[in-house]
Parts: sequence; structure tokens; C-alpha cells
Amino acid sequence: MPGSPRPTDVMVSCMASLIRDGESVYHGLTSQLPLLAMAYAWRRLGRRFTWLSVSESYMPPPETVRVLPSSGGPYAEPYGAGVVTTMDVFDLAAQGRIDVMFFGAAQVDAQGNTNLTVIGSYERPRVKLPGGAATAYLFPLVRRIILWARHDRRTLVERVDFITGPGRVRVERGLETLLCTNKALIEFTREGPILRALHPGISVEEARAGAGFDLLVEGEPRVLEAPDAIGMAIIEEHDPHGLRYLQRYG
Amino acid sequence: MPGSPRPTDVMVSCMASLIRDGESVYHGLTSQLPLLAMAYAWRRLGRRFTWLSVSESYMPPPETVRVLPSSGGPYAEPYGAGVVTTMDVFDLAAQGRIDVMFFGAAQVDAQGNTNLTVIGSYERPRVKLPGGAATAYLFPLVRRIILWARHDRRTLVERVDFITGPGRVRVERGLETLLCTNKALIEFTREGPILRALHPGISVEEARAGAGFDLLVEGEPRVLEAPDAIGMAIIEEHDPHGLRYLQRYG
Amino acid sequence: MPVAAEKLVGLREAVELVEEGSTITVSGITFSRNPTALVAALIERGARGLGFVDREPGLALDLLVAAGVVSSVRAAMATLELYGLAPSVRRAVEEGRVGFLEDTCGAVIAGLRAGAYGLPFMPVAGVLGSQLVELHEREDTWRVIRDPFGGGEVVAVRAIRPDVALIHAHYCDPYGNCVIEGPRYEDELKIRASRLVIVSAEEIVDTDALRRLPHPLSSTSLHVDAVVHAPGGAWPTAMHGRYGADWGAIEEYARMAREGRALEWFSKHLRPRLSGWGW
Amino acid sequence: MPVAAEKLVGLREAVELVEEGSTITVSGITFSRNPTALVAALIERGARGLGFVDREPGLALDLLVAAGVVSSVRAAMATLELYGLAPSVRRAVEEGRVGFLEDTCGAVIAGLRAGAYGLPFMPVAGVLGSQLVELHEREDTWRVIRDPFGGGEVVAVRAIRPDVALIHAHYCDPYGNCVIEGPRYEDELKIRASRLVIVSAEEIVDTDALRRLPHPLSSTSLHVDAVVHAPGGAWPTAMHGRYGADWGAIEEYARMAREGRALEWFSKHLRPRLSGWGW
Repeated sequence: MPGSPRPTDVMVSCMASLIRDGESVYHGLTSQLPLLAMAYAWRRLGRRFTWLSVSESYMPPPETVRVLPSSGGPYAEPYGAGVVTTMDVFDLAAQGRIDVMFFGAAQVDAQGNTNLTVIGSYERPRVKLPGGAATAYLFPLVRRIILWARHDRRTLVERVDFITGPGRVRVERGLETLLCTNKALIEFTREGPILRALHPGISVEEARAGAGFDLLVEGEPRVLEAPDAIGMAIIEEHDPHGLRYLQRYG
Repeated sequence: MPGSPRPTDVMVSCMASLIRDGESVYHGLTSQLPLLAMAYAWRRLGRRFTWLSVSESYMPPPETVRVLPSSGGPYAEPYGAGVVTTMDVFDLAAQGRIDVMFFGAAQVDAQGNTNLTVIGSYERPRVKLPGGAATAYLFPLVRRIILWARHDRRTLVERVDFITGPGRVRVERGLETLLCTNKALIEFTREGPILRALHPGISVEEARAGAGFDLLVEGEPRVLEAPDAIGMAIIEEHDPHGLRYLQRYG
Repeated sequence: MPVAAEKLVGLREAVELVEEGSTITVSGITFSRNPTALVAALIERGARGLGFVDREPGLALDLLVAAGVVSSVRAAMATLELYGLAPSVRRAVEEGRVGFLEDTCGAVIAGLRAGAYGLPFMPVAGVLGSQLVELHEREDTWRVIRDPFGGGEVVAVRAIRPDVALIHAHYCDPYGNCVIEGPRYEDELKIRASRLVIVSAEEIVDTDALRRLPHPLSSTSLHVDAVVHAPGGAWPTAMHGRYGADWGAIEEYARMAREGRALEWFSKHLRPRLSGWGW
Repeated sequence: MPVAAEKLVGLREAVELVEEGSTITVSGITFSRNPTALVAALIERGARGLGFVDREPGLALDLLVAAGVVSSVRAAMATLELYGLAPSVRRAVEEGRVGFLEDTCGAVIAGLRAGAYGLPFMPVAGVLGSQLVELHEREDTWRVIRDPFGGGEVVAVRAIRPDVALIHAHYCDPYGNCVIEGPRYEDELKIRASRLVIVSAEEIVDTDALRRLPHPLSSTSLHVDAVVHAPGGAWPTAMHGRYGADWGAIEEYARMAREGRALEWFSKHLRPRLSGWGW
């Protein structure tokens, strides 16, 4: 019997639901949740897309994908239809041919800017974060960026301490920027961040209280579909040891 | 019994003698003579160098090399130790790590400039030549360039009709530029073109008469060594059908 | 961009994708891995007035020019090697029927890299001092700029983005995931720099045949628009590991092309092969 | 540049080539194909104060920082992935002992390309709008320039030319002709961009074993200065087609490094392996 969906699993299905048929989708390092979302989109939602990865394994049979402590090693997506390098994918991105990329963030602000660089000042860091990896490079280039982050006021801030990913550039250019948190789905728009959907059992007020910026609401936000038993079975097949919960999104 | 050496064969051994141990040596298209020179340098002169080619075949066993109508196809140097692309070699050249390159020329002038572009004006060509290929790119980059050309006043001119290869840049930078003709070996220097050596039986006067620019002479020019019987046997092994004579250098 | 859409089409369908006024590029060099099947189909279709860009083309270009398919050329060299100047190209340029912008290998590579990498331009080493610089500054394809980090003058090459790449590969799956073996020349860049990519292949294989290849794919389905099965599709040029150049046919081409009879050669040798490639 | 000189040396000799004050780069990413044997030898040698540049380093970098070998870092990300921030890097940077210039993947690739291609700089797409631009303009590693062909502003990245590349490969001949299988990351660029290249390999093979490979060599003898035989030389990181990451050892590393005991882990796990690699 698969377990009950936890907020982490709802994040996975939320991210998965944002992938559309025919798109080219890339995930990077420390991206266990995006990896699961891609597998979920393929297997549970029946989405068909081009699967690209920092592991340079291209179009692995989704059934064979496994969550490991690294989402970039050769054994997470071991049976790809060939090696396609990250350089190759990033060149496609520069040509505007990559549709979807996932990014984590330590801070996200009202404009969709993200910070993966530093808490405090760059010169005197309070916390030295891991760095944005491809964030700065890809933010102006990829059609749809799917962020994931914790839904609290330390993470969802009025202004990021450092603009690693220029969300403002994206919003200005009309590129889609969506954020899956452990409470909600937020979209960054010219009008501001809009609360698009909520995890089951989370209220608008709760979502607003957890954000350090104003969340716009248009009508009644949808309720995100939690993975059902089939969906949970799929997630657990890919992550039997529950490594996805280690990032403590609940 | 191998045949007697003809001027073409002396050109081959002349070019071969300019390759030194330890160098990186590349040849391009329509380079049947350089190909033979590289094989001759390796086998007859015992020179050991890194063999690179437009055919992208790296370090072929020199014994297996064959003269074909194309010096760029996969069967002229078929048993390379791997594929090394022209791009890779040209990047090494940009870093100053390619020592020797061969170039043909329809015209060569007193400064070592070469023309492979056009006879007449570019806009109204009397003869549209094949184009310089890598000439313009590599002239400022490669340590030693070995040119080959016909020794007559149509080819060795006071000024080329079009500067495809900027020999002047080479001379100014102290890069070596040598020309093997069917009569002589000429080096382009800051002082001007110097007659370094003559084919057997060719006089200084004859060499000077065949050049449209002044040839400097320092002392008595050397006489180039024609391939001996062993050398001719090697050349004929690589080119049993005498394709090397088709370019009519004699 | 459809993903798993099959792109396997006939030769006729494939070359119908080439729009009027396009600039094309081809795989291979002089007498190696030219996409002859695709070129033959383009000629048979009666395409006219296309542009052409490549580093060191040979047979394919001369044929295309002889047939009037190509009316402007940018290349570092156009040669039939030991068989002399490319006769149709030479004649057409000398008679002013075809424009020719001479380039140089390193700069063609730089331009294709910029195109493939999604960049507006790339610097290139060397070149300065050649009169080619004047030609290209006039065409606005090169600019001499200052290294922004203080290293002096350098030539910037504007991105080369051919409209169409015609590529002959060793094998390809129906989605456009292809593998070229042996010499690559700049074909993997051409695939990435071009807006529309047509791959003909010696063999069409299942995607499974590509799994666990130790080396990167030459193209992915994201790069390729149409796939054609054309065994022997580089003939009479050489195909690494499969067949050598047919020197008899090539020598005959060179002779006939010098006599202005390139199209006769086409009718005699290439046209009859079209049906074998499913025309 | 000696050609056919054998470059096969012991681990000790190899790392003695790394000069004081050098900036190094390493193969692989986070937990894949790190050149752990070479890194261990560098630590054992007692090297200090080196610079480090890479795209997405993990274990190797954290170890080098913990050991004081590296005192300044330029990278797009330094992470132990699911095991959290790279603890030694984080601590050293927060305490001001190690300088960290954050970069971004596309720009690291552009800089390595410029280095590998012998160019002073390369443009890079994206990036504009990120505060990283200010950092790099201050360091003079990036400049916002105008596209000379009128396309607007673009970031130019100064060539990255590491002094030393430490590369772990699948196989290599004694001359430095090496082959990497599976994911390449930017290792083939690192080999070409670096002034001195040390390759450790799972297998040392005859040159004949490389003949008729269908794909280009990862390095040639022209690129490589020293070759070391180090089977298992990426442990505990993964080696495509040969072995997976040793997650137990890596988890233990992460835990001990967080406690400031990274060097204890080194003594317990990596130092004992040095003799197996001929130290």
C-alpha cells in the first residue's frame, strides 16, 4: 500500500502538472523533486516531452529513473537514448528552444527574482549559499521556469538579498515563472505574484500569511490535486527510500 | 626498380626536410604533396611528429597512408589512432600550439603574401581561384608555414592580386615562411625573399629568372637532396599511380 | 516542438521543406560524406536561386551551381582537389551569374559556433592582415573590434545561421536522433546552427540501438525536422567505415563539368538512383 | 612539444607538476567522475593556497578547501546536493578564509570555450539582470558590451585558462590520448583550456586500442602533460559504466565535514587508497 501524499508529494504533482506535451524539459543538480515531477508527468499524467538532464542522459525510459542523493550522476537516469551534454542543452536554451527548467531558491521576491547566492551581503555573508548554478544564465532564456521553495516569510521575501535569478527580466519579457511551494502555486506576473492554487487544506489566509510579499488572488484559487494511490505508487517506485522528504518540505 | 626523382619528388623531400622532431604538423585539402612529405619525413628522414590532417585522422601509421584524388577523405589516412577534428586542431593553432602547416598558392609575392582567391579583381575575376581555405586564418598563427608553388613569373609575383594569406604579418612576427618550388627553396624574411637552396641542376640565375621579385642570395645556396632509390621506393609505395605528377610540377 | 513525432519522410517530402530564398549548408567536405541523395532531390525538384554556405565544399556545391539551384556562395574553398578548380562554380562566378563571398576556415567555424551556441557573434583568431577582412566588413559579416579586456584588435564574426542543413549520417532513429561516425568536420555545428535540419542516413534504427552509446549524439530530435532513409546517400563521395569515394564517377564528373555537361552527368548517374531512395 | 614521449608517471610525480599559486580545475560534477586520486595526492603532498575554477563541483572541492589546498574559488555552484551545502566551502567563505566568486553555468562554459578556442573572450547569452554581472565587472572577468552587429547588449566573458586540469578518464594511452565515456560535462573543454593537463585513467591502453574509434578523442598527446594509472580513481564519486557513487562514504563525508572533520575522513578513507595508486 502506498503512503498518503505529504506536502512534498503535492509539490511533485504540482510541478508535474506544469509540463505540457511536446515541450523540452531540463533538470539540474539537487533536483530530486523535479526528477520525480518529470517521471510523474510522463507516467501519471501521460505527458510526452523531451527529457533532458544535467546527468547528460537523454530520454531515459521514465520507469528506470531513480531518486539518488545526486540528481546529476550517471545512475539516476541510466538508460538514456544517448549522451546529450549540458552544453548542448544550454546552447538550445540560448536559441530559445528550451521550454521548461526547474530551479530551487533560498529566497524569492515579489518580482520573481531568486537568490541562491548569499544571505546577508556578498562581501560579508551570513550564510554562503551554494550558488545559482545555471539560474542567472537561464532566467532570461527559458520559456517557463518552475521554481520550488519553502512557503515561509524567510523564503518568500519582499526583496531578495541578492538577485541571482532576474525574475523581473522574465516578467517584463512575458516569460512564465511559476513557484510550487509546500502550500501553494504562485505565478509571477506584471501585476505581481498571483496565488494560482493551494495545497489541499491550505487557506488563502494561510498562504498569504506565509509570504513576505502581497499575494494577489483572482477569484477562488484552485485546489491542487494530491497524488492518488496510483500516483503515490509511482512516486514511491522512483523513491522507495523517501529521499524526497530529506529537504523537509513536509 | 623505383623511378628517377623528378622535380615533384624533390619538392616532396624538400618539404619533408623542413619538418622537425616533436612538432605538430597539419595538412589540408589538395595536399597530396604535403601528405607525401609527411610520410617521407617520417619514414625516410626518421622525423617523429604529431600527424594531424583535414581528414580528421590522427596519427595514422605512416606506412598506411595513400595518395588519392582527395587528401581529405577517410581512406587516405585510414588507420588513425582516433578522430581529431579540424576544429580541434585550429583551436590549438589559435593557442600557438601548431608548429607546421602547408599551403599551396596561385601567387606568392616578395613579402610572402599568398593569393588563392582571384586573378584579376575580386569583383571582376579573370580567374576565380578555389579560395584560401584556412590560409587567412592560420597565416598569423602557425609557427612555420611551408608553401609550395610553381617556380615561374606568373606565380612568383612582385605583388599578389589579392592578399589571401598575409605573409607580411608572419615576417613581422618572426614566424617562419618557406616556399618549396619546382626549382628552389625560398625563405621569406624581413630582409626579403632569400634563396636558401636549389633543386639539383638548377642555377641561381635560373631561379632568379623564374621569379617576379628579387631573390636574395647569401653565399652559395645549398643543393636540395633528391630522393634516393630508397626514398623513391617509399614515395612510390604511397603513390603507386603517380597522382603526384598530375599537378604538373615536373 | 513536437517530441516523439516521427519525422521519417520520403526524399521528395524532405526537400519540399526547403523554402524559396533559403540559404543551405551541406555535410562533409569535397569528396566525403556529401548529402548527395538530398542534393539530387533538390535538383530534381527544380529548386532555384538558393544561397549556400560551407567551409570546404566540393562535389555537392559544384553540382548545385551547375543545376542553377544555388546562386550565391560563401565558402573558404570550393575545389575538386586533384581534379582542379570546381568547374561549374568557377565558370558561374567568372560570368557573374553566381556571387561568391570567400571566407576562411577558422571564421566559418566561428560563425557556425555563434549560430549553434545562440550567440550574435564570435571572435576569431588569426585573419587580420588578409584582404578577406575588407570583403567581409563590406558585407557586414565580420567586424574588427577591440577585445573588451584590453588584448588588442580581433575579428568578430557574425553568427552563421543557415536556413537549411542537409546532412548525411551513419544512422538515425525516426525522431532525428542521429550518429555520425569518424570525421565530423563541422556537421554537428551545422545541425545546431541551422533553422531547418534534414538528415539522410545510411540506416534507420530504433532508438534502443542508441542507448548506452559512449559518445554524445550528433543530433537530437530537438534539432532535426525530417529524416530520410538513403543508403549509399553520399555516393559518389566517401562514407567513413562504409564505402570509399567512387573516383571513376568523380573523375567523369570533373571532366564533364569542365565541358559544361555537369547536368548530363547528373542525368546519367544520380537521377537513376533517386528511385532507389524512394523518390 | 614532444610527440611520442611517454607521459606515464606515478601519482606523486604527477601532482608535483602543480606549481605554487596555480589555479586548478577538476573533471566531473558534484558526485560524478571527480579526479579523487589526483586530489588525494595533492592533499597528501601538502599543496596550499591554490585557486579553483569549475562549473558545479562537489566532493573534490569541499575536500580541497577543507585541506587548505584551495584558497579561492570560482564556481557556479558548490553543493553536496541532498547532503546540503558544501560544508567546508561554506564555513571557509563565511569566515573569510576563502574567496568565492560566484559564476553561472553558461558563463563558465563561455569562458572555458574562449580558453579552449584560443580566444580572448566569448559572448554569453542570458545573464543580464543578475547581480552576478556587477561582481564580475568588478573582477574584470565579464564586461557588458554592445553586439558589433547591432543586436544590443551582451555579456562578454574573459577566457578562463586554468593553470592545471585534473581529469579522470575511462582510458588513456601512455602519450595522453584519452577517452571519456558517457557524460562529458565540460571536461573536454577543460583539457583544452588549461595550460597543464594531468589525466588519471581507469585503464592505460595501447594506442592501438584507440584506432577506429567512431568518436573524437577526448584529449590528444598535444593536450596532456602527464598520465597516471588510477583504477577506481574517482571513488567515492561515480564513474559512468564502471561504478556508482559510494553513498555510504559520501554521507559519512558530509556528516564529518559538517563537524569540521573532513580531514579525518580523508585519513580514514582516501589516504589508505593512495598506495594502491602507486603513491
